[in-house]
Amino acid sequence: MKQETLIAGFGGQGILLMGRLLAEAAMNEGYHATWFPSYGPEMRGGTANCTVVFSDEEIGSPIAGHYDVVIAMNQPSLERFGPLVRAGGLLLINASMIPVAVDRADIDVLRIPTLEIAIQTGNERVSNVVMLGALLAARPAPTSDAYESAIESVMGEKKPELITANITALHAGRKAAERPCLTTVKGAP
Amino acid sequence: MKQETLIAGFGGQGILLMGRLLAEAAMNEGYHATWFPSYGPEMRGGTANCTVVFSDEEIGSPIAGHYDVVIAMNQPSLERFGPLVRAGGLLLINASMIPVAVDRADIDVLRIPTLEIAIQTGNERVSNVVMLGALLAARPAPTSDAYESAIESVMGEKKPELITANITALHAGRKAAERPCLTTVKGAP
Amino acid sequence: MPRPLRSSEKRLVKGNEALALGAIASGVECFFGYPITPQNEIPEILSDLMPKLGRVFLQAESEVASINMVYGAAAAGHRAMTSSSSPGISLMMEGVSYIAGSRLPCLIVNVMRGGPGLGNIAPSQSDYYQACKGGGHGDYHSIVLAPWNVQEMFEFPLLGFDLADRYRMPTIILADAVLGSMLEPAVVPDVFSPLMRMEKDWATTGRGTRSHKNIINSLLLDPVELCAHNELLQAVYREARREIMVDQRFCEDADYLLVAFGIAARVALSAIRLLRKEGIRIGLFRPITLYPFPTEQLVSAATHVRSVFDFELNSGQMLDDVRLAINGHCPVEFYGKMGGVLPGPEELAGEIKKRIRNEGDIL
Amino acid sequence: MPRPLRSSEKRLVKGNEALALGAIASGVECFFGYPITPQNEIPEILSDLMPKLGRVFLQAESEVASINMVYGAAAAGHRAMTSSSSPGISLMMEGVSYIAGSRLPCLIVNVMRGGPGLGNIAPSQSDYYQACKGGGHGDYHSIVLAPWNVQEMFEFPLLGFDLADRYRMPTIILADAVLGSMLEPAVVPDVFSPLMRMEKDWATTGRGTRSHKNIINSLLLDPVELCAHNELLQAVYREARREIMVDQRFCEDADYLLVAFGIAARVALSAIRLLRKEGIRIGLFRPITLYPFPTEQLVSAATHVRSVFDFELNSGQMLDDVRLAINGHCPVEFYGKMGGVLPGPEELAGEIKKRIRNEGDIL
Amino acid sequence: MSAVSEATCQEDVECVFERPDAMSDKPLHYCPGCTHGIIHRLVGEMIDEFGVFDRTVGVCPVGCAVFAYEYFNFDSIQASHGRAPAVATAVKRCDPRRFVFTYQGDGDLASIGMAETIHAAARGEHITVFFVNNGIYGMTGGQMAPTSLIGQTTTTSPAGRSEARTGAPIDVCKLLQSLPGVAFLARVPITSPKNINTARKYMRKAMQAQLNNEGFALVEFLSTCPVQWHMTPIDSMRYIDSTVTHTFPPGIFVDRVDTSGAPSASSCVEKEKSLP
Amino acid sequence: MSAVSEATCQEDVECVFERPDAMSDKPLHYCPGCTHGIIHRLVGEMIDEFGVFDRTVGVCPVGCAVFAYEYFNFDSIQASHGRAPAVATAVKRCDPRRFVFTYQGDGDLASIGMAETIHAAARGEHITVFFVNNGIYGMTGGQMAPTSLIGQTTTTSPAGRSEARTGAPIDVCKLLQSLPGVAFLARVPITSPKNINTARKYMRKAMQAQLNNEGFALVEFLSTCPVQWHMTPIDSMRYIDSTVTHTFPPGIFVDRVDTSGAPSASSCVEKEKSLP
Amino acid sequence: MEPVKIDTRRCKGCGLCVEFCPRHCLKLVDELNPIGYHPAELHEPGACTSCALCAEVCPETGIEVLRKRKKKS
Amino acid sequence: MEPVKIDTRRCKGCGLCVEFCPRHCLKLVDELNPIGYHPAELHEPGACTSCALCAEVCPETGIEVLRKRKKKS
Ligand SMILES: Cc1ncc(C[n+]2csc(CCOP(=O)(O)OP(=O)(O)O)c2C)c(N)n1
Ligand SMILES: Cc1ncc(C[n+]2csc(CCOP(=O)(O)OP(=O)(O)O)c2C)c(N)n1
Ligand code: SF4
Ligand code: SF4
Ligand code: SF4
Ligand code: SF4
Ligand code: SF4
Ligand code: SF4
Ligand SMILES: [Mg+2]
Ligand SMILES: [Mg+2]
Repeated sequence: MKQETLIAGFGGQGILLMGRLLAEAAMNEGYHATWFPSYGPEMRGGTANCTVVFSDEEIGSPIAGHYDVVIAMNQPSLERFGPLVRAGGLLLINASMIPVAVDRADIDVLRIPTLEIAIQTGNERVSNVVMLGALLAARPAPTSDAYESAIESVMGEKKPELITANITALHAGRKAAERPCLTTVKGAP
Repeated sequence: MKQETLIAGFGGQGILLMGRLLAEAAMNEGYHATWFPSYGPEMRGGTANCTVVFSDEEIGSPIAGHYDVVIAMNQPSLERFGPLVRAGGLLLINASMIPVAVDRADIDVLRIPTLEIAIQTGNERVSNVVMLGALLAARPAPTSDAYESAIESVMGEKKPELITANITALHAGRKAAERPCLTTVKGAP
Repeated sequence: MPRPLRSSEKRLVKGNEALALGAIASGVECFFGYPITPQNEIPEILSDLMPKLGRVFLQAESEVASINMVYGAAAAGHRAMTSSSSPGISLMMEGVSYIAGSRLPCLIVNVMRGGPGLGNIAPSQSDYYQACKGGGHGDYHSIVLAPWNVQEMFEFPLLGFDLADRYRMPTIILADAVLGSMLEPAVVPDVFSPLMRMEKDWATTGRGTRSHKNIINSLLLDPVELCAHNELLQAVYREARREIMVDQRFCEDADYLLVAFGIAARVALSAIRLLRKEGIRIGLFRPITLYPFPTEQLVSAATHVRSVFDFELNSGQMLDDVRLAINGHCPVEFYGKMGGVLPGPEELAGEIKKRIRNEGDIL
Repeated sequence: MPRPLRSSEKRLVKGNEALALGAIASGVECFFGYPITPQNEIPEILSDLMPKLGRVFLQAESEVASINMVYGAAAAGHRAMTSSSSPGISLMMEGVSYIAGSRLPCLIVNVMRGGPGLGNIAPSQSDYYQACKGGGHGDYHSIVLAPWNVQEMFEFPLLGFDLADRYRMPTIILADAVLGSMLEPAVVPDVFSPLMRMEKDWATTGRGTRSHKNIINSLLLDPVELCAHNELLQAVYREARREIMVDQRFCEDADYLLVAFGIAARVALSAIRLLRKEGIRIGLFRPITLYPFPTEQLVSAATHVRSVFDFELNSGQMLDDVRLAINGHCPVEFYGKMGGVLPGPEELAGEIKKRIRNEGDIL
Repeated sequence: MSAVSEATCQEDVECVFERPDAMSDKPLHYCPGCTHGIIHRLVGEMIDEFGVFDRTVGVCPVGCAVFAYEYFNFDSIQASHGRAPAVATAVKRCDPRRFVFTYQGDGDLASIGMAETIHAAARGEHITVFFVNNGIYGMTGGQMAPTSLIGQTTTTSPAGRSEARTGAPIDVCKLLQSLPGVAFLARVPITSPKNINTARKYMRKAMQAQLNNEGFALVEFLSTCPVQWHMTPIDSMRYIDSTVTHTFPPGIFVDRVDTSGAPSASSCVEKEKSLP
Repeated sequence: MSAVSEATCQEDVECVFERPDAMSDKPLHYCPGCTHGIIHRLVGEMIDEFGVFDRTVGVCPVGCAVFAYEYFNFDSIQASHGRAPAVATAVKRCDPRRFVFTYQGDGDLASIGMAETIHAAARGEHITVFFVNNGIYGMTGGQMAPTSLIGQTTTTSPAGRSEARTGAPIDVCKLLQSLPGVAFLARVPITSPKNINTARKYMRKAMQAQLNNEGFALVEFLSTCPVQWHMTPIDSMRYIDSTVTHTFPPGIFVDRVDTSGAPSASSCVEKEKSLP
Repeated sequence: MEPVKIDTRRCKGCGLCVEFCPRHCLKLVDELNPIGYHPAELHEPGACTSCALCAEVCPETGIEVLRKRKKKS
Repeated sequence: MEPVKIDTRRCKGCGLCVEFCPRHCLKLVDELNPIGYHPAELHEPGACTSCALCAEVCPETGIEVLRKRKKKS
């Protein structure tokens, strides 16, 4: 079992945190895990992405040329990384920011209106964790528990009050992804 | 024909100039020639020495481990470089500064009271050229003419009035060396 | 005391953080450095922890000042370190040469980035020559350690200081932008034991009741003395060969050897797994000490292989040392990317297969 | 105009003086440097002549400033140079990496002295690694020229600038304390021809009527771009191999080859004369371009020899390149002295005879 | 923006504000509200106003403004960290007809580049320095600068800058003031349209100093770094006015510029202190 | 000299002047009449007088004084060119009980080491700097220093130093004066027994500043370089008094030293200007 | 004529123009622009005097200001 | 008792002591010392007041000055 995931978007969208939570959750579940970020020159804005690898074997490369999962939080990221999803892989699209469709028959594509869902949960800044919920729905590991304790330990370090909001967002995202009709509500071409 | 000469003494004794004149004289006579200086950290005083090589062949090394001629202008130089004269070579000793004797039977040793001779010529600062005169007497090349034109071109660059004084000194040194009785006038142990 | 850490239990740690905590655990007494990406977490963490532990943290005005502060602190007998990335390290070359010439132990961390010039902040290994061959003037060397995971980022400061002290020479930890920025589970200590200062009888601590004065100095005007001093240095470097460390995987039955260090060795390990799945018997030879280089170890690992592949994130710098070791015994092939591009395992595996095929040497 | 020089007639010239006059003859437009022994005559002479010729001389506040001034002047399209000695050159490593990364031509003179650290002011060749392998960060190279007499000290600035301009990379002249300080007859020019400024369409001269702006820069944040840029650099370095220069003497019938550069090659030549007198057929292989290194030339010169000797005034730095070229084809022996000791020809000849005898290989 | 301008600025309508010709259309990479962008535009305006576009060579620093060359249309050189004054010195000396300026941050100019700054000033190099003091290392993520205020929390002074440990903030204008090679030296906060206009006046002098061959000229801008200060852009400006200016009083420190005809700015620091 | 002293300084005879204990017997390598030697002796006297011998670490420069460690009996470090303040900073910070001083020439301190000097002063490092300004690069053979006088002929200013080309000489005391981290700052010519005694007073303050943890202290000595100035030792001293002091006025520039009890030197530069 | 042209693709929603407009004619919109910010908009064109203070403080040089010509020049 | 002891092996004949002796008791001798200089000598011991100004200015720390003790301390 090995999964190579790439998460990409604007700086400020909480991209790196998503990766961190995924890696932490994988570790909580006993996997070897690595997280590696990269960003543009801007301190705010600009692009940001990170690669998360988890595996039951010692991890060699923390980066990859192709991915089992790509999460595109904005359009440039979709354009750049969408083609790099392996056949049989998963592409998660942030429908709130990306109007265009993707036609690859060899992979699963889920469009999640993360912003709208986040607003529904009462906190527009948790779109990123909404998206993680979708990943949770679409892939067997890590488990919900592993994500929750990841959220607890990562958020707990800084602002404990955020834990509930994020766990709510996680499950809202999961539910949305389980009802795929919902996932194309907006902006489908 | 190749001659490797080392000239050594205090800084301030005109050591480097002696070497320069010898190299220039050798060049004037059509030899390949090199001159290489080395000195201690002091700007004034301290030790100074230089190696002059001339040869009718293109010169390889501008330095040597042993020498055909060593000119010792003070005692530390004699101690350090005296033993490096090749068998059959020549050791010129500045008797004005060096009281001790040398007993090497395999080389020629000449003791020249350079200061006294220089004073006799009326200029106590030309001891170095007096010593060159002794070298001129003891070795066939370069010739007297070559030395004289070396003195002219080197001194001429800076102070033309020194030319006469130095040519006088050269010949005073040459004469002294031709009368070896004179060369041990002072400080022989 | 710094925030307590969960003991002997793995947690996700960033490479730079692990290095900073490893430095503290190694008993570093003082840190002098100047900000530069991608190693900023190191000074940032130390700026917090060092004063709390009663140790010295100082952000220097430049890398030139940093390395000269390290020189001063090391001269006075302290475990002293600095950390920077490629352009900043280049500014330290005169200082490193002085440190090596004066036989001072210290730790220098280079979290390498793409060069030359300002380049970029992506992972690179293009300072191998500088670190291993002597980027400064003169015949000197540093011990060069190449970690490949976050756990080693934590452990190598202690190892590095111990070696530096044993041989009285600088140690360089050569990491890169990936190792510095990546998170990985690692065991980091619970508590930091109090400082144990080593007695260094040569150090300029202030004379105290010592019977003689100590001088730290690399000036030896007399060539014969400086030559003797250099011979001593060379003897020390020969001595230090006993500290050579290598990591070898899948080498027993290998027909091919893949040589790589640091982060490149991890890509190599993944590529090897891919290749082995296709039945290609290839092993990994990972030098951990880049200087002294594991020449004899490589010779024996390569005795029975058909060819050796060298993979680096540069134009082929360690390649010199690999080829010098192999010395014509078998073909040595190189693959590398420069400027911060980190090829994936598939790419590397594909390249190796192609070369094997080209050689008509496919099994 | 500077003082008139006797034309095409040999006169006794000091190496540093020859280099300074050669720089002027090469059309150098500006000199930036900081005093250091044993190269002080170079800035001293240029401080006198450059202003008289309407060119720029500036004593910089440091070597760091010097190399960055060279960077600026070269960026703006001028023939720019600096000169220093080992410790000063170490301080320039970041700047040299920037210059190479930005593809700027310039001339850097290193009159090497004993190291490491402050060392001494005696002749040495221990900055070979730094010059040839890249003392700064990143995958870059400079053209490295090694003169061996005063005449070449005069001629190599022009050669160096021409090569630098042709390949848009820095040229380093690697001399040493002997070459800098010795006097030797050499031909130096009568008059200095007026400056001929080259048009450099990439230079930041000020935009004038050009249709596009020029940028001088080594920053390429995107790894793919920086990688492509590095590949361009490597391609240029391969191109530059066509400029390789070697001096071979007594090689036709040689049973042994003695490899040496710069001043060491002169000692080698004298030693060869001694050895030949004793019937030992040994030839001299003197790389003039140290980078690019004459690998193919050495391979063919060594095809029929029994063994190769390498003689350097260091711990064996060019030795790597010699061994990489020979690649196990025949034994490679090394003799060297560090710290400013310059062995005489007898010593070197004796050492070679001893090694030949040890090999049981005496003729 | 010229396309827009051509279409709209015609007939009965005139443009009262548009991007200077010296600036390119490339969007800036700075964080929202960062005043680097305003200072860039002022530089562009100056180049236009003095008509030196074709002979200008800009020297960019290492710092957030490292990409400044992207935003201008004239020739530029990207200098190594702190060495822009050395680079500019050479560019100017090799051809004094050029107009040469550096654009440098406080880490660049006052920390690693201190020697190059002082020496260029001491030699009276005919260059113009635009010095963007935001009291922090912006680009590398908010470390302490020599100009960070006492008590300021940064990533390398997490407990607030301590005067006992790191000394007082370095006042570059005060430091350079004693050097006879300096022709013009002034400080201005970029915190309001009024101050931006003052900046313009100082910059004109600093340009003129070079064109008159009068010596080294430097304008220090108190600039915001909303991201590393953890403040909104507007609060950042207020913070400069309310706090930063106590440590770094604005005004003219040296003025030896001959602006014959044009009214010369006051050469007294005290008078200028009343800026908002 | 202690052997002599023991033999002679006894009974009815007393030694009124002998070599300080902190100094070794090694003959100095300086040129005849070079005042480096006098300043060395003053340093030795201070170390004796303050009783800090066993905790002193001296930091030597690159310059004629590179061998200073040979002439003292306490521990010393030979720093790379210009970096002595950085070296001293680390030695002091790692153990504040030490007494740490640097001894630096003008090329070392004011040219290549400018950044390290300013930053050590700005941080208020608790170190003492003995700054030997002889207006030239002595060791390397008489090149121009940043402190060379206008018109001074040196090997790299063969036509005399030109202000237009190289700026005015750098006045280090004036430059550092504005930094709050500086506790003591003074300049004194080494040109007569009287001035040597003034030097002693300043040095005491500069020692005390460190022992009181008051900050950075620097004494600048106007020192002769007879050889590179091409003057006799005595003419060199006269030249300082008659000429050098016009460019570099002696006196105290900063004095924040608490010498409770001891009479404190005047803190006014003007008053001190009347030195010979 | 719109007196103020805001380049909404460059605008980073910093709010400086909004703050410094003496006539309070500007505001940030709710929608995100393609680079992820809430750009500024002239919501009271009538009140605008073309004083250009908004443009003066815009760090993106993202505002162009027009004005009716008073007399033919 | 010679009030002034000059270490003639260290003396470099710079003449500073000669110049600054208020009683003109010192001079440089004609002979060279082993390091090649004409060293200073106390030629008027009687005039010497043990004021130590000569020692104060000697760059070689080559002068030691003695004085008759006034009273037992
Ligand atoms: C030699 C070197 N050291 C350090 C760095 C890393 N670095 C990049 S920008 C910077 C500081 C930027 O601060 P400042 O000059 O104040 O500019 P700002 O970003 O605040 O505008 C540093 C230290 C570098 N690129 N090169
Ligand atoms: C990095 C470096 N640059 C240059 C030198 C050469 N150098 C040795 S001493 C010196 C200058 C000495 O002048 P100063 O500091 O004024 O001391 P002085 O000899 O006049 O007492 C220089 C440039 C060096 N050793 N190292
Ligand atoms: S980090 Fe600060 S200085 Fe840099 S662009 Fe962002 S706000 Fe501006
Ligand atoms: S060169 Fe000058 S400073 Fe150096 S020892 Fe000689 S006189 Fe003194
Ligand atoms: S031009 Fe003036 S009034 Fe109009 S929007 Fe801008 S700031 Fe407001
Ligand atoms: S000032 Fe410029 S960037 Fe900021 S909100 Fe207004 S238009 Fe947008
Ligand atoms: S002690 Fe005074 S009087 Fe005696 S020799 Fe010395 S200076 Fe002259
Ligand atoms: S001052 Fe000292 S060195 Fe000079 S002459 Fe007198 S005793 Fe000799
Ligand atoms: Mg800043
Ligand atoms: Mg000096």
